[in-house]
Amino acid sequence: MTQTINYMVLPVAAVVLPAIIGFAIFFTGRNKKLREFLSLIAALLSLFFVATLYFVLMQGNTDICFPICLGQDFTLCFRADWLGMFFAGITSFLWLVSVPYSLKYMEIKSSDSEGRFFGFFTLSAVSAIGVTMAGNMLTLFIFYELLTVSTYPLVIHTETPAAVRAAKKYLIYLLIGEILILFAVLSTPGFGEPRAFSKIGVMFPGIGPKMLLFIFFSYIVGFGIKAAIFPFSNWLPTVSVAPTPVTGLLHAVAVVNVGVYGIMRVILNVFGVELTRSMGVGVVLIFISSATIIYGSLMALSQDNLKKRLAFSTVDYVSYSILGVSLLNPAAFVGALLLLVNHAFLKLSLFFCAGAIDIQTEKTEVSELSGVGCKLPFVSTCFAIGSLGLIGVPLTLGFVGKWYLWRGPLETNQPGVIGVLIAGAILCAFYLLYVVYVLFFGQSKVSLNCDGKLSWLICLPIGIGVAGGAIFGVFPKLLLPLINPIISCYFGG
Amino acid sequence: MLNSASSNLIYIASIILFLVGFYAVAARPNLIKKIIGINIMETSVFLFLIGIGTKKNGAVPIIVEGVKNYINPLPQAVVLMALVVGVGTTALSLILAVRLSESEKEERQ
Amino acid sequence: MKKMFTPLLLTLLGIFFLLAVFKMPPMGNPDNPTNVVAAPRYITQGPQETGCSNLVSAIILNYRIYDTMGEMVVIFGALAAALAILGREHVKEGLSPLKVEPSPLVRIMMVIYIPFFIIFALYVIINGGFSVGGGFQGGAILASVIIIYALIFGFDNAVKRLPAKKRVFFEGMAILYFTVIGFMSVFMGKNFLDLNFLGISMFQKFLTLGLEISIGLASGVTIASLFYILKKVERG
Amino acid sequence: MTILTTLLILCLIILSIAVVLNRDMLASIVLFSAYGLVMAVMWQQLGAPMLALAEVIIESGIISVLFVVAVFRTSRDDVE
Amino acid sequence: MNFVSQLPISIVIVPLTVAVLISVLLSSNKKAAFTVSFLAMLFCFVSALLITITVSMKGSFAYNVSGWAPPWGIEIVVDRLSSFMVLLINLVGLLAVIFSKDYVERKLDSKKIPFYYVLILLLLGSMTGFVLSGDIFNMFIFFEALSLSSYSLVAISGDREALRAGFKYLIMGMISSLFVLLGLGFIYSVTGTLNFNQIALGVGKLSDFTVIYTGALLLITAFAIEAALFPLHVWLPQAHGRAPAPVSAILSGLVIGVGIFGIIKVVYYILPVVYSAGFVVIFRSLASIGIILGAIFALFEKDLKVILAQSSISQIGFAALGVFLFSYLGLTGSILQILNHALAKSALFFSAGAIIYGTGFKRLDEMRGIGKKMPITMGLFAINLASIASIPMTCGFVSKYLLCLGAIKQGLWGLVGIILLGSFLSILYCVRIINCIFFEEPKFKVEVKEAPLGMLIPLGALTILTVIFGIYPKIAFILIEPGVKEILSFLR
Repeated sequence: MTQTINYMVLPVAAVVLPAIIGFAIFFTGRNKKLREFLSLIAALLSLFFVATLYFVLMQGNTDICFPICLGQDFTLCFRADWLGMFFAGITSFLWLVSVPYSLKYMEIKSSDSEGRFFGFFTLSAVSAIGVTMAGNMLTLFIFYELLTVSTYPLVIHTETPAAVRAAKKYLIYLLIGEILILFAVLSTPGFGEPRAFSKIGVMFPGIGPKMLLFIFFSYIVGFGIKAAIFPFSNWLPTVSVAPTPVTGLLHAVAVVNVGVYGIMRVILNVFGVELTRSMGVGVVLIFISSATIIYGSLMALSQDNLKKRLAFSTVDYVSYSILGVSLLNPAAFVGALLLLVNHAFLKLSLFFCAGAIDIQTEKTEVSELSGVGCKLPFVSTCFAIGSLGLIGVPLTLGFVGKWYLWRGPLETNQPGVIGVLIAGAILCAFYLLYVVYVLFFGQSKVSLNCDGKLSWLICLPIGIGVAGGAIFGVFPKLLLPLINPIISCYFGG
Repeated sequence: MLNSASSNLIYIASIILFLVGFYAVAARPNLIKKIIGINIMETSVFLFLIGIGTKKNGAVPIIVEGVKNYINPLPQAVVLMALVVGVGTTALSLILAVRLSESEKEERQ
Repeated sequence: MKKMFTPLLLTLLGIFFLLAVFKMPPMGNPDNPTNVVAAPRYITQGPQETGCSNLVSAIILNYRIYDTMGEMVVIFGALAAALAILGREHVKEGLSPLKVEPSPLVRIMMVIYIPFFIIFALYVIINGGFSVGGGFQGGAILASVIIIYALIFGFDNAVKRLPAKKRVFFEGMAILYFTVIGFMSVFMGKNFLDLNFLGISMFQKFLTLGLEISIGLASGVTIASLFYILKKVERG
Repeated sequence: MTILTTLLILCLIILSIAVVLNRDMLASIVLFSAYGLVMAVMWQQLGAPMLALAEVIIESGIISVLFVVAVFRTSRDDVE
Repeated sequence: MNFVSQLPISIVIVPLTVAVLISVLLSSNKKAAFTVSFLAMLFCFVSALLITITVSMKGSFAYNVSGWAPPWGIEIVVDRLSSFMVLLINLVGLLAVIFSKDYVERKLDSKKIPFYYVLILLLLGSMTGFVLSGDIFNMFIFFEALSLSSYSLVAISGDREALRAGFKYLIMGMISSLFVLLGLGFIYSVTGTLNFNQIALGVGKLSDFTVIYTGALLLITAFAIEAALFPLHVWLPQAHGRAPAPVSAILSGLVIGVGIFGIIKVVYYILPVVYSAGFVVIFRSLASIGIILGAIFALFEKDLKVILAQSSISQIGFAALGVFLFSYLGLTGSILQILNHALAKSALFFSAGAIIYGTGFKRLDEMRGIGKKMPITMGLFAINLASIASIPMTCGFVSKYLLCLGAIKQGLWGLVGIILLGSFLSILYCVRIINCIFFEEPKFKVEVKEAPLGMLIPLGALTILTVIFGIYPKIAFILIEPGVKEILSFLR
């Protein structure tokens, strides 16, 4: 009995304890050492809990659920299943990776209100994990909105007019999405009951097909705004004015992944694969995500600011995963998950590289970076490897993921999608390799005032990110045991 | 209709008075005139309440030997108390009006 | 806009009221609900239960005495608000001459009349329970006496006769009296303000008389103070 | 409905309109106290002598005096 | 039980009597005035707590003042809802009295201070009496006392704007109290009684509902003026913006909530056959317009306290909307909204008062970056703004959530849209304030320091309650639910 209690409480602890630490960070004030210590501890705690939960899941306890009843139709529920834990794992691991980087970065870019920054940084990471731990749509929504609210001060942190404008844009985009989601959640039957997530999705008694479509699309648009799908993707490049750790961890990993996660939950758990197929909305999703891929790549190609370019490539890359989900096909789904992992690791390290270059040379435009490669060899090399991984050359995770993703349209013979994939890959190669080319082979017009020495706190996260991408690329089997249960759960087989 | 109108003449009169007072409050500029309008409304409402309390050939509600049929005293009590309340509010509003107009005079100077 | 708005509003209100008025039970009809539901008990048992042959006083001073207390609170609140906004009237040293000196005739008549006025006021106060009259009317007469005195013999003179220090006690007295007998009845195990908490009708009559007097004095003096405050205002 | 009541009603309405429309505040206050007197008579007719007494003292006595004082301290004419 | 049964009357009488005592004995001693009024409010708060606990355990009870049963005497009804409101009133009142000490010391001239406390006590006591009374005319009397003291508290500072605001409020308020009187006349003329339960019985026997509709509409209009519902809100922004900060906290947190409470009583006890009533639609649409307009005005105001006042209009519109949904969820949501608004808005006005106390700043652009100078005050301020903006984990989210859910369950999609849009707009104006206070460089010259402890304690207490009710709303549900069920049982 005590055994069950123990692991039932785990999902709550994984959210609550780091959150408490995050609140504590606000009051550290001048005490820098304590702040760094607390930030690390929070990240370590959540990673520890997530690892423990994985261990518990491995043992075959499928149903780890902790409902907190607060009233009629108002039940918070924390739950750990394979899909959620997959995202939680990515987020918590990369959070831990990015903590030392952000500490160093903020130290270099000295600002007076670091307590605020790290407090909200921890809180937003925690709420991103909370979304993945949510056991019903209500809890999911609550943490989703908390994520938005707690990232707002991070975006606006530099307090420059550009930052204020960006933050307002960010907030308005995401709030509109949340209102749609709230509406959809409230009109979903049984959204607030303890075990609202089931394999086959919830029943919609007495809701006409039109209403059903409306609910579905308000879900999709609501989550899609966070995942930066095509018409609503402009906020993502704009918020790249934020400090690099924020752009790296939150807007390349946590926030967009949460968006994709929400879409997966809606399709797999709320509506269920069968109902989604029968509604025939997969085509629309495929169209939207393909449009996003093309749009994102073209915009990325036209950007000169490095971080903006990377942000648009995020827009491009995340919708590969949405495409993989919306094909409603197990192989493509595997591809989607693999590409998510790949993107998370590599995009994080790419952003960190951009930040390192910015620290060393105060250069943010691609055209100014010519010849940085010889000055900052390590960073530039990591950038090159990361770009190759994202493009998906063989022996990288990108290759494996795309290979799985290709099988989807081949099985369901949708040649248009194949075309989109080819085009996307080519464009991706262009806009990333151009940067690499400039880094290494562009002759340096301006003399760069920088020494090659970077603090290991900066280099280590970059290295880990790239190494992760590479390792998983060589041994994709390391990830399959985490993915197969999800497939067998939702696609049966 | 007409029959009830003739029997409810008091009510109609009080409604008319109420509207007249309301006009004074809404449309007259002078503060004191507004307060007078409120007083007219007040008395009209009292008239209405007393009219509710009346009773055909009922005696004044003061017990006298040998009289059985008295007017219902409750509305009169209500009106009496409301009258007292009205005095208080009227005095307060006059004081506010005086203070306000004096400060506006200061403003003009 | 406003010129158009007001008549429109008035007509709407008028129609709204008249519609209701035509539907109301005919006036003075003996079997109206007003005469059937609660009234008979007041009329039949009122005198025995309260000891007031004047039914209106019976209701004010016994059945709905809580309302009377609230009404006293309102009067007192008006005074407190006046004091907060304008402050007490202040008397200059040495009597300030009136703008218009009234003719000696008026002064002499007033000197003769005022005692009778006061006696009449006391009569109305004390007699409220049994005939036309009552605490509040008497108090109002008292207040008008004070106002007349102030108008004719000069404001400062009147204030000197009844200075603020003395008035303060009267102003609060009614509510304090209510509270005291109310909590007495509570301590006797009855409900709040149950005048008959001893079960002796004579004592109840006595308390009622005390109520009349306190209400009368309090309201009279309060109205007088309001008049003073309104007459003399210290700026700012 | 006696003739007297009807007359009183008419008188009341006319007086109130006069009070409202009169430009001179002092005059309208005097009219108002007259209105109070008529109202008192009306209530006496309806069988409420106590209220009539109170009305006479309050409306046409004290409140009118307060009004006069207030008018002398504010403005005497009522124009836009 | 006997002891507790005497508490409801004493909780009304004690503040009034203490007010009289202050003005009679202590009219020149402001320290003693503060102490006495603080003790009185402490007593009231403790006994309100006792009443609430007793009622939630033993169920509601009635108390006949002066021993006469209705319809002859006056009845004090202590049911779950009124005891809840009483607890709220006395809690916020106690905190406001504590807050006032430092504030009035600096902002009011010392001759007025004792009478300030007198008026505060009168206001709180008459509010309690209004909420507890089960008799329309008694309600009217306390309504008069309540509004009288609020006018004078608005105008007490004596500067021109405050006087104008107070006079406007006074005219509206006197008309509203006349409406109450007229309406109870109509109701009395067909039911023959003034007691709420008796009226509820009598209305059932009626054949023709015109008169009762008229009376109920008049009462609703009157209480709507007090609660500042949409077309009748014109007095509110100035009055709440110009009053002293603790007074605005009471007015904005409690008085308009009490107005909504009055509307609830009238609607559910007196109004017959609501479902056939077409004007429910009118009321709903008016409340929706109020929600939207208040939020939009709040977006464009300059003065911080006026912004808060405008947002009060919008927030109280939510509560009114919940009342006119006539469903369990709607009513619960609106009462939770009253609770949330009382807590959060009072705390917001407290912190605005703390800014005014420390720096004298009133306009928003004067106080750029003040969050860096007084972090504790402004941090609490931010939490309460989050509650107004209905961010999850605060009380505001729960109430709006329930309202939205109720609207969806009844299939009123338009109202759903209105509620969502309203909360969106409220987030916008809250973000505007937050940006201005936290994310801008301080420009002001004056040297600013943290608010004194006497101001931080009430602020902190309210904020803690907001967060507790937001994280664990079950407490509020336990208090409210049976009361809501009781009231819904009156619905015809």
